Amino acid sequence: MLQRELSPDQIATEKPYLGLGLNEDEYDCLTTLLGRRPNFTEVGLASGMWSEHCAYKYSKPVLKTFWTKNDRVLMGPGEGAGVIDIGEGKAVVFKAESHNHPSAVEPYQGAATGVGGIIRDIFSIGAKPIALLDSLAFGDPKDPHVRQLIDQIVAGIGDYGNAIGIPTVGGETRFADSYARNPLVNAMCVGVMDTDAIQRGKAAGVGNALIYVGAKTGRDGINGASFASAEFSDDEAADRSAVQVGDPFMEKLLMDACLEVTREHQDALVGMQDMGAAGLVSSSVEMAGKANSGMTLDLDLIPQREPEMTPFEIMLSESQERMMLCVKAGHEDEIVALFKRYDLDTVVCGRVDEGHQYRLLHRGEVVCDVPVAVLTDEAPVYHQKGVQPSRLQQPAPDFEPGVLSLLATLRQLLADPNVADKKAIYRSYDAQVQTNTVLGPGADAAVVRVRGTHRALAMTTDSNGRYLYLDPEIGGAITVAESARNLVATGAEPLGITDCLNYGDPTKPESFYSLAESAKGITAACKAMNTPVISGNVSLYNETNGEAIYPTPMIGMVGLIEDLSTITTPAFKQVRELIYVIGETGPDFNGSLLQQVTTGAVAGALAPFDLTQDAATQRRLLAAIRQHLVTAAHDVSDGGLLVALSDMAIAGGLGAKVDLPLPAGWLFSETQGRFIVTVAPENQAAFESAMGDDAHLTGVVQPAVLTVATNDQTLTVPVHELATINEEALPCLLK
Amino acid sequence: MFKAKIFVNYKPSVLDPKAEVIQNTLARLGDDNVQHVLVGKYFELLLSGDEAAVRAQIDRICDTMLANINTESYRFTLEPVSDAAVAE
Amino acid sequence: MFKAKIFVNYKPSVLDPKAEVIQNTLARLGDDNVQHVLVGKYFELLLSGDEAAVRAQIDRICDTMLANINTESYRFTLEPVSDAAVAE
Amino acid sequence: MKAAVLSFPGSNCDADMTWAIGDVAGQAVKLVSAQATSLAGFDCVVVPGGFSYGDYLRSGAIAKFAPIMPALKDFAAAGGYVLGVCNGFQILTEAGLLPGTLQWNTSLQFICQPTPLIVANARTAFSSAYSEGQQITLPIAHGEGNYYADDATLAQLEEKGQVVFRYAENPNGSRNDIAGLTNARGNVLGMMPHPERAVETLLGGTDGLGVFESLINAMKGAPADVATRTFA
Ligand SMILES: Nc1ncnc2c1ncn2[C@@H]1O[C@H](COP(=O)(O)OP(=O)(O)O)[C@@H](O)[C@H]1O
Ligand SMILES: [Mg+2]
Repeated sequence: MLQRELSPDQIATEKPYLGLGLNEDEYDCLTTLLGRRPNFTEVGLASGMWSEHCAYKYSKPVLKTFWTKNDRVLMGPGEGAGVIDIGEGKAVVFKAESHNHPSAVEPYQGAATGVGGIIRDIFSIGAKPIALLDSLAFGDPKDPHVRQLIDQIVAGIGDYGNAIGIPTVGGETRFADSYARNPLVNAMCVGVMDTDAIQRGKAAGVGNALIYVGAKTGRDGINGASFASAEFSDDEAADRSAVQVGDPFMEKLLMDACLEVTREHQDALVGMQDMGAAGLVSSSVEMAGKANSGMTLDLDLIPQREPEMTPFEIMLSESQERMMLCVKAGHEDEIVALFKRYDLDTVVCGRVDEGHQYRLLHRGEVVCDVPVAVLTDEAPVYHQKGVQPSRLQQPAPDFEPGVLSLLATLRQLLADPNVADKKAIYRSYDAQVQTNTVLGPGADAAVVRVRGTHRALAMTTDSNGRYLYLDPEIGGAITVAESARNLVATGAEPLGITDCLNYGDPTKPESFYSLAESAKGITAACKAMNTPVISGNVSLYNETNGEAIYPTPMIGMVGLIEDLSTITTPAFKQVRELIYVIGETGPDFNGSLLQQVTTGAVAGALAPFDLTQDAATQRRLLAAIRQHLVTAAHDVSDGGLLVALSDMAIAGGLGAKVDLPLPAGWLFSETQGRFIVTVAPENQAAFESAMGDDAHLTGVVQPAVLTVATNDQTLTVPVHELATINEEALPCLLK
Repeated sequence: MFKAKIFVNYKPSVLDPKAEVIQNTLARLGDDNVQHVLVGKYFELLLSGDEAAVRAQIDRICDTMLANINTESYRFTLEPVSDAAVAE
Repeated sequence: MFKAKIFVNYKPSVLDPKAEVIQNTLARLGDDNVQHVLVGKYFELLLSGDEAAVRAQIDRICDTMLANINTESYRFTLEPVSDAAVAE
Repeated sequence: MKAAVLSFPGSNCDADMTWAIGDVAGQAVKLVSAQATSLAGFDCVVVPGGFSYGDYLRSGAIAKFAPIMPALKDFAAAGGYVLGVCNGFQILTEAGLLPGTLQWNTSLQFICQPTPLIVANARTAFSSAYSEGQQITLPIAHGEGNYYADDATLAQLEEKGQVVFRYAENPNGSRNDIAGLTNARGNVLGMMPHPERAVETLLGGTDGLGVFESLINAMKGAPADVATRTFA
């Protein structure tokens, strides 16, 4: 795949850069910035650094519109991960990352290295990783290719987290045909640290050392950053050579060693960054860029796994489990000795220079000498114009469910893979290592205790491409609001979000429209929920043969629980407790799971919803939970009220007797802003006065049987029957 | 009836953490004359059918199940075996 | 310099969960002419030294590390290789 | 009780074990690197879970060559109490301190779930705080927990009462539903379920406390059948 060392003039005429993801205008721009024709290595570095993955050239104008700061944010987007103050001297650090393309090509290693990469982002800030979450989207599991993807991707995620010893505490798994050949594999990592130990990825101070540590550099994933930013076609097989392999054992050593450096050698450490997309070049040049420094690296010193690697290959390799540190001159030996104790390859491979040049030496020659800014700040930015897709200009008429059987429909939805119990997936994740997991997979959000404090963190990942397909702005807002509801249901106050923006080709105006519009919805909801965006990641070009996936922003949200005794789960607890529906129910069926399941597609206009009111309801409910007035809580999402009630019944092994004065079909409506909660009878008055008009008393918990009355139908079904349907659906589909 | 002996190995450019750990441990234990370690998988399958069909079948089974074509390559040999040998 | 080719296999009396799963999956996918599956491990080691010493060394490495003698047995072949071949 | 918790490169339940023994059970406990060569001064050694050396060859196969292992073998030979959990169990079998082997789960999948167990022998130093036949629930989290020993070994284990914990619902294919067993002398226990993950109500249960409580009693020289809860 390599075009070895064409001369600058040959590059100008033979244009090998086109195969590296740079177009002619970008090449010309590079030539202008340098005032000369770039050599082969320099072209390679620019192709990596100017890719969407590193430079966000299409998404930057959109990302700029995000709301990123409130009084709790200690560090926003721009570093490895964002940081939020959680009190008692501690901060939470989190970020999510997509590995869609690598996972489509090599599902096991693609997913594994996605997890490995996001973990490095967290400990590069100096935080101890305490939890992982994933967000997966697949096609129809009846398709054998999809089943194989699920199998391998789930194994890749599990094996990495299990081995390194970070619990995978939650996530989500969605199914829709649009992901059949382009699965979504997003991973999120959450860490905790002391607020006064935040580390940044910078290389400052002339003469200070650059230290390479970790795995040797091989010819794997070369130019992965520009590859990840390119779209698929079915004959991708040719590209399947230099797959990156994850080594969680190596990463555990690296993580423990780096945390020891940040804990015990703060005086020596200037900055630290992991080598992710565009490997050595991006980590080093970004560190120089953030400190406005110059830098020289000697490539002959870089530990190499294969002989005869070219500068291009060394700099753009995406070999995993590597970190770059900047260490004060004179402290090199102490840091190198520390890493050696962990049996890690460690070398001083360069120095911070005066000026602003980025210089690379290889076998006595200068193979790159460019201003740092050319690779960082001067990367092109494109201001695309969006065009509303035709399906949104004239939406189909509203979907009416018509006459349906409550029981048959409930069964159908409980067996749908989107609602089915996901134990078959998350059972292969160690959810408890580190012994802090209060709520693992199975609740609305995971809850992890923070050692050394009286607090816990709640966390969730959510996405819903169906809604965005119908309306990116409203859909974007729904995704954020639903995440917040998931946290509130456990008793947590939402703190902030990270995101993975999974979209199609941004050069297509219709795709770009979805990206830009959904950012508006996300921003509006973030403000309403008081959850700034502190980190995130963009994955564009999610297309197969020209067809884009549903626009799918994945929201990872973290919340704070200040009193461990207020942690709440969805399970019904006790017979005779009162059941309330919180929020209003309307005929909102466009984009619903019911529509998807009964018609095989989604269509129609998405109903707007009132973010302010949703946020107010959430605040009131959270206050009630914190006053111990609520014994169980669950948000109403996919499948509507009856599915949510069934979830609570199945989880608690108890039934319910409820009276919902609505048309039967409305029990599957997906109106936003709703919860179901239970309240002990003695707290009825206190709860009702806390919730005001939001709360509708609808029934009581009873043993074993779900009994539902509506305007036009009734339902009586043993809970164990529902449990069996829900539990057996996915294992059966995945067989 | 044929016996297929199938070898699945990592492609040379792919990092193999298993081999690394084994070689490092051997060196630490004094077996430092071991200069290279390759860790592969070995399968034996007994299959009935005619030879050309069986060859094609094994290729398919390797491509889809026994080997990960992204990171591994495979080779195999096929020997006829008598049914008596099979029963043993 | 020698190249040792080492095969580690389950003893016949031990049920191997991996082999079971592969055979069942093959049968389910229609490859029901596959009558037996053996899943083994294959190692290649490059070692310097004289032949008798290398043989004894490999026996020791297999007995203590590469094979689990409770459930597995091993066999190996040894071929001399030129140092040139090693460098390749 | 003064316990050593061994830490191999790749161990990842070492801190959890230290927390359970030290912070929850209130005992003296120290993390000891597998690079160390002495276990002098400890009453009890715990080999915790994780993926020692990546578990890349077979689980436990490389760990048995760690520098600490001769000291561990001496410690066990002298009658010292050794508890191996999960990867620790795998290491103890690989090192020959316990009979048998842990193979891949029959599903070939890693399984993490709360798992009901039956206490098969409550007369050991590791199980005296339970009663015989008692059902407890402990989390499992392993890919290779399928216990195998040949028929003769199995018969001997059963005859001598070396099986301490059995799965009430076998999750991994273990022969005779074995979840935990001791050596013939009774001073080394290996178990796949994680008692250190079941010591706090907040995290879903305290059924694992009995293992530590039993050890503390054994250390005191208390008769094995005394099952008083000394902490909660
Ligand atoms: N891929 C996954 N990894 C880990 N946990 C998962 C995964 N998929 C689903 N879960 C868990 O299953 C439960 C139900 O998921 P989901 O139906 O998406 O919940 P909700 O609708 O409340 O967001 C959650 O607790 C979630 O953490
Ligand atoms: Mg929920």
